[in-house]
Amino acid sequence: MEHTATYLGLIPLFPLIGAVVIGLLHMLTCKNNPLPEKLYGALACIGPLLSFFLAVVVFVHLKGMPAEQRFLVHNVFTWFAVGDLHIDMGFLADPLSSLMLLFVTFIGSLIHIYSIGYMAKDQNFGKFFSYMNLFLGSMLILVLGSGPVVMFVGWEGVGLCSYLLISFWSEDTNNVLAGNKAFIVNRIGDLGFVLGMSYLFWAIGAGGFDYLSLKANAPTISPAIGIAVCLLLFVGACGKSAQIPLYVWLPDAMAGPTPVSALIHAATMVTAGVYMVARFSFLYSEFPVAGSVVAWVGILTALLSAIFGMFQKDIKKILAYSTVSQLGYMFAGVGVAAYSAGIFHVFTHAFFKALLFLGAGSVIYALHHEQDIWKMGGLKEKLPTTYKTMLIGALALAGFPLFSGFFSKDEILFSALATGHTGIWMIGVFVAGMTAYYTFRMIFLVFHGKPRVQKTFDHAHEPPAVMTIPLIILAVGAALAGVLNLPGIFGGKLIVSHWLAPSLIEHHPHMGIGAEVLAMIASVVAVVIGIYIAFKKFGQGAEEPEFKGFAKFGYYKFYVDEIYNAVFVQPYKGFGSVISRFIEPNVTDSHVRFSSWLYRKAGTAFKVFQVGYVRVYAIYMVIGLSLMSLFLSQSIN
Amino acid sequence: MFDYALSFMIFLPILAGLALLLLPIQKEGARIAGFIVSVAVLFLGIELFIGFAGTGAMEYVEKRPWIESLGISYSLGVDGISLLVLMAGSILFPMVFTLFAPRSKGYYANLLIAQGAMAGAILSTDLVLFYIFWEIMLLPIFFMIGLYGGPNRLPATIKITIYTIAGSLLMLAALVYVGVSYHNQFGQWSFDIVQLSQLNLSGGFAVLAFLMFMVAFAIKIPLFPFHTWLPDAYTEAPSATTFVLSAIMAKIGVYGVIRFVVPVFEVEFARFALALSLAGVVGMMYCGLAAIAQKDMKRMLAFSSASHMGIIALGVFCMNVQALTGALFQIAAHATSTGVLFLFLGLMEERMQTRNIEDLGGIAYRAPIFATFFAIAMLASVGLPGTSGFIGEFLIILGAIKFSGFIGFLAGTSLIIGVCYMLWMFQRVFFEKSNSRTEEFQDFKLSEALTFLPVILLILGMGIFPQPFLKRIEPTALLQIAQLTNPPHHQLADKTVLNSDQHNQKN
Amino acid sequence: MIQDYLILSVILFSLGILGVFSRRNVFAVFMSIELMLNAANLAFLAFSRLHESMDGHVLAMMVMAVAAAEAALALAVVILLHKHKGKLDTNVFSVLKG
Amino acid sequence: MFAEGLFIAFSALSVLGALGLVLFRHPMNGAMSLIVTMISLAGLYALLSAKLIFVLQLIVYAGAIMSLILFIIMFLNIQDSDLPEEKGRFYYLLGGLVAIIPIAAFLIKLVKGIPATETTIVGNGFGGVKEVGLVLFQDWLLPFEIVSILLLVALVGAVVLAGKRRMIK
Repeated sequence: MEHTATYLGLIPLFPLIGAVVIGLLHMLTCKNNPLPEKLYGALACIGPLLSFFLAVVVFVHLKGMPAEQRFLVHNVFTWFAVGDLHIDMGFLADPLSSLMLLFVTFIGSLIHIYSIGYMAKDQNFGKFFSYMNLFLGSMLILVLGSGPVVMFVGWEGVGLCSYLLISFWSEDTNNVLAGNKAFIVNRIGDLGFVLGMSYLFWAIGAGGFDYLSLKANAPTISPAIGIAVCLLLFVGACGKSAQIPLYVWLPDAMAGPTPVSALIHAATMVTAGVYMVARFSFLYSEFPVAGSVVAWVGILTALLSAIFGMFQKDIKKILAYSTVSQLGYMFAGVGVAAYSAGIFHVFTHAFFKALLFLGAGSVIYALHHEQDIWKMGGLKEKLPTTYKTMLIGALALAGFPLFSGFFSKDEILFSALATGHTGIWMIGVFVAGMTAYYTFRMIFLVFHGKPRVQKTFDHAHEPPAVMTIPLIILAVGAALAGVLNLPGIFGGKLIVSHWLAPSLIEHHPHMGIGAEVLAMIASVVAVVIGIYIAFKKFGQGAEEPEFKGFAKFGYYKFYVDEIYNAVFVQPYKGFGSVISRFIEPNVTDSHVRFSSWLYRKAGTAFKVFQVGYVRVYAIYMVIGLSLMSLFLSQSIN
Repeated sequence: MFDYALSFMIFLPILAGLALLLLPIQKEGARIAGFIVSVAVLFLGIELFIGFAGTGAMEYVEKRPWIESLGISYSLGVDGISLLVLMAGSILFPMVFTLFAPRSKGYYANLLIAQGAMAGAILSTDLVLFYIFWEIMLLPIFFMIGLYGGPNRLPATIKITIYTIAGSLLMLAALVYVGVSYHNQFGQWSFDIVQLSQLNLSGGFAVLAFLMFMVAFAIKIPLFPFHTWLPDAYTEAPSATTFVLSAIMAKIGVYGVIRFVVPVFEVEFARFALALSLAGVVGMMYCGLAAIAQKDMKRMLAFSSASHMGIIALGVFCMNVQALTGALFQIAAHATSTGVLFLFLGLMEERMQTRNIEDLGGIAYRAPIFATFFAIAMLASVGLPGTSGFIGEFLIILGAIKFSGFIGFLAGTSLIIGVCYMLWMFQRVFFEKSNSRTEEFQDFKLSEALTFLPVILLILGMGIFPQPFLKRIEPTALLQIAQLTNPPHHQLADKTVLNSDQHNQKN
Repeated sequence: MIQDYLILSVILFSLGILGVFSRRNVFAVFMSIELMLNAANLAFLAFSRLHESMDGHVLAMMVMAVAAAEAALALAVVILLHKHKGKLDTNVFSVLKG
Repeated sequence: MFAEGLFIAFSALSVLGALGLVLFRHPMNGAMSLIVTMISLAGLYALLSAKLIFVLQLIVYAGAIMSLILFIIMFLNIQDSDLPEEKGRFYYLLGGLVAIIPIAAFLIKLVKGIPATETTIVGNGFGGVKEVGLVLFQDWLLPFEIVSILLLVALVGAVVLAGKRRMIK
């Protein structure tokens, strides 16, 4: 088994090879004789499945090791080394990354399979799978990277794939604009990441710039630098994981194909920020101030996007805002130093949100790309499997007791309460109620009541098995994943938390069992109230209301996009055109213009002497001679 | 024969270019001849790269006296500073001959002469020799833009020529000052850079001379605010010439700063480093912002190129080994990414007779191979990890943070600024709906694809395995930085004066 | 006294220059040039006499030869000018005007 | 005394002729006064013992070149209306004078520095045809040949220029 470490390099390599092979095949053949979709589908699934298999092998291997030494490092080659900076292309498997590895490859594989059905008959079928494989490879690099720089490779790689896949149907300008927005906003976050990495390097990076060395050197960092690094890295996380103020790209990212939304913009990529904060737990736990900032930003994001989510009518937008909201929970979790709770929520969220997206995808597929929930209704008879699985997903998302979301969310809220962040806890409970409300609003409007548009309803049909089987598998996960981290009061052993413990630096706060139960009851009550209100309003079938007042404000997302557009985008463009139209020719170029003007003016001035009569030129000559003579006469006597 | 490899790299293209001018050859023949010569140079370059030991000192040295009374010698050498610049030139040059419809033989002759002169400027270790090649370099550029350029080529030609000549004349004056100072301090003439680096210059004249050198190089780089010739010249030049300008000639400006200014003016350089690095980042941001407002794709790429040069220059001014190595690496990376984008653009222009961004669209569907190659070069240019662009940019930002947090932050904004205009352009040109013009866009011919394939592989290779390149640069960069942080001592100078006194008495 | 000859030469030469300056008539200008040549000749001969060497004489002969050549060409030009413009005014020819 | 008297007379005449050349409006008058200058210069040459040049001055200059000029002037049949107005020529004259005087003063100052030498006639055939001829063909052969080429070129040039008239028509 000593070769297990060398598998680490192979895990991201398989999907990357898949991406290159599929990409080349597609690139060379798409114009003249496109290859059959089955070939692409098979090729595309090989890489993720192999990676999943290796991930299991690595996981099993780690499990066989003593808890304190559970890490495998494989440095494939020296990536670059300049001066003190030494970056290995190295991969690290420890409990944290192996957990991420497992579910990323698992869900990734499922979504690849699902996509074969969803993307059928698309003319760029091959391109889609090339990008998907590339994404998975990058995500795995992100997860496995042994240091921040290698992580950054994956970090940017997934951003690129996100861009490519959002603008996948690129003939529609809106899709491309959404892609641009995603990439640019991500890049703003990346700026924070790069700056954070740089400061971190100059502070403690000379002794090795990988997590293990950094962890060892972390206590020597000065508080000012440490907090700065934490906050800068969090800016990066905000960009990638769609937190205030950089969340705006994620709802727009729904322009991509639905499997993309499920895989990238719900289950895996967007949680990278949470993962990164957990990876740097050795740093964040040193500086609780930075952690509090993270937690507050997280919970406020959760609140804000829950408000937006209540008023949306596009099924994918609702899910997108719920994703942002859940990401906010995760940050609240890691912010209050409950890293394992945050990561556990990442884990459960991956299941139920992927499930919900894929279910939404099935609905959309069945209704021929209709996404407006006010044009659906009564679909539970037409799409029974989709309905059942989505209902499980919705219950998990809402945090209904005993479903996976309940345990993970509750763990976070309880940690917040226990560490004294009462405000965060209160908002969190409130948002839990809102989550339940908007989730079930969606479920009721889509599946219950009467069909609102008869024509699309009649054509609706359950999608093929290649799409429903992943739904069922995910539904099982969404329902039961919570069991893995069953807290003590349910007789569980917090398996995930214990598994993650060696990778993370956290202390489990303890309060009396009574407080724990009370806190749990509070959130359950909130959830039940939320579902009840949703049922009251929409359970019996409702007509599309006119948005007024706050609802309208919420539907238009507080006009944040418009404000950003007015405050950042337009001034940026305006500044650009001012520079190129005005400043460049008139100010920057002024020294050149001035000297050429001077030459021209001097020329015009001296033109007076060029009368054109030769004898006048002779006079000039004689005047010169005469001046010379005057001068020379002085020197002779 | 290998002892004279450097001379071959310089004079083979120059002589071939002159021969082309004299011989009665058709344009197709000239093109093939040029290709053969540049491939020969490429092989020499690869041999050189493999044989390069990376000790930090000059290698493949050739030295023979030339104008002995003034201590000017014909001396050539390669070290970590010049290696990648040279390689970028020799690897990318053959492409220029294979792409595009054939033009007149004078064009190819000029390209060859430009190649030789650039190699000469890169390889010279004597200041006067460098100056001579530096000036020769401009000549073919003048002809190529002036004779074969776009509709507004004449103002552009005049601007670039006068601008750069003004800079070079300043440099000439400063060069004389340096030579005379050396003579005053050591009692003998020399323009060899190794000997000049022992100079102790101080006082107002030293600052003046330093600024004159810097202006000359700043114009060539071009550093803000001396970049205004660039958009015009890049836009009007034929695409292959723009490529040569952007990929190689601009780099020689940066190279000149590292090779000749830093060793001679250590004190002044350190004193002005902050201001200069500010010029670098401001130029980066300024040109990046200007790029987004361009309608002409070539002009946009021109601004983008200027923007990147700002970052590269910043790497030189940060005075630490990461930034300097990053800048030297980025020189090659930028040549393979942004430089090559000009070639892509040239092909597009040849196919569609327009480079107006608004007239284009939907090319990704018509020409998947073209779009993929273009996208890879573009991503390298915005510094995506895994491509060559990332390593250099990351090292420069890292070094800039050490130098000054504020400058580092501004440098970091290049991550955002670059992406904004590039994506904007990519959206309008490659995505969206195709129109009647782009409907018939031809994908790469086999020959074109094969021409670009090595570069694309190089972009990825340099991004994934940069260490073979960095390993060769780093020792020299370390030496350079060490010299900057501890300037040479006076004792050394006294000793040399003694020696030269004896020398004088003998005469 | 030799000086007197030389002074005379200077005076004649100055008058020739004045003629070139002040006249617009092509013939007058041309003849003023002839005058200047003669003044030069006078100086040659005076110096020749001073040094009692005959090189000056030879030079004077050559000046005459040049003057003859000049006369031939200049007069041809004058005729051409007259044919083209119908005038003898040097101000008519001012293509060099800036 | 006699020689001095001659010198004064000739120099006065030559200066007067030169003045006439500068001042007369009609070129014919100018040419006539130039001839006076030429002839009196020939006399001065004789006083300087330059026998050959004296003769050449009379034959070539006063004779050949001047008659050529006169011939052309008459050939063109110049009327008063053909002549330029030359209104401002006295201002030019004055300005020129101001410009010239420093030069002349400087030259005269130089000339004064030359050792005073009497201009008595030198014997031994100084300036005779044979002596000048020997100097010409021994020491000055190459310049002489070059001058001959110059004359040839001038000849050809004159022919070409004169021939142009037909080409224009």
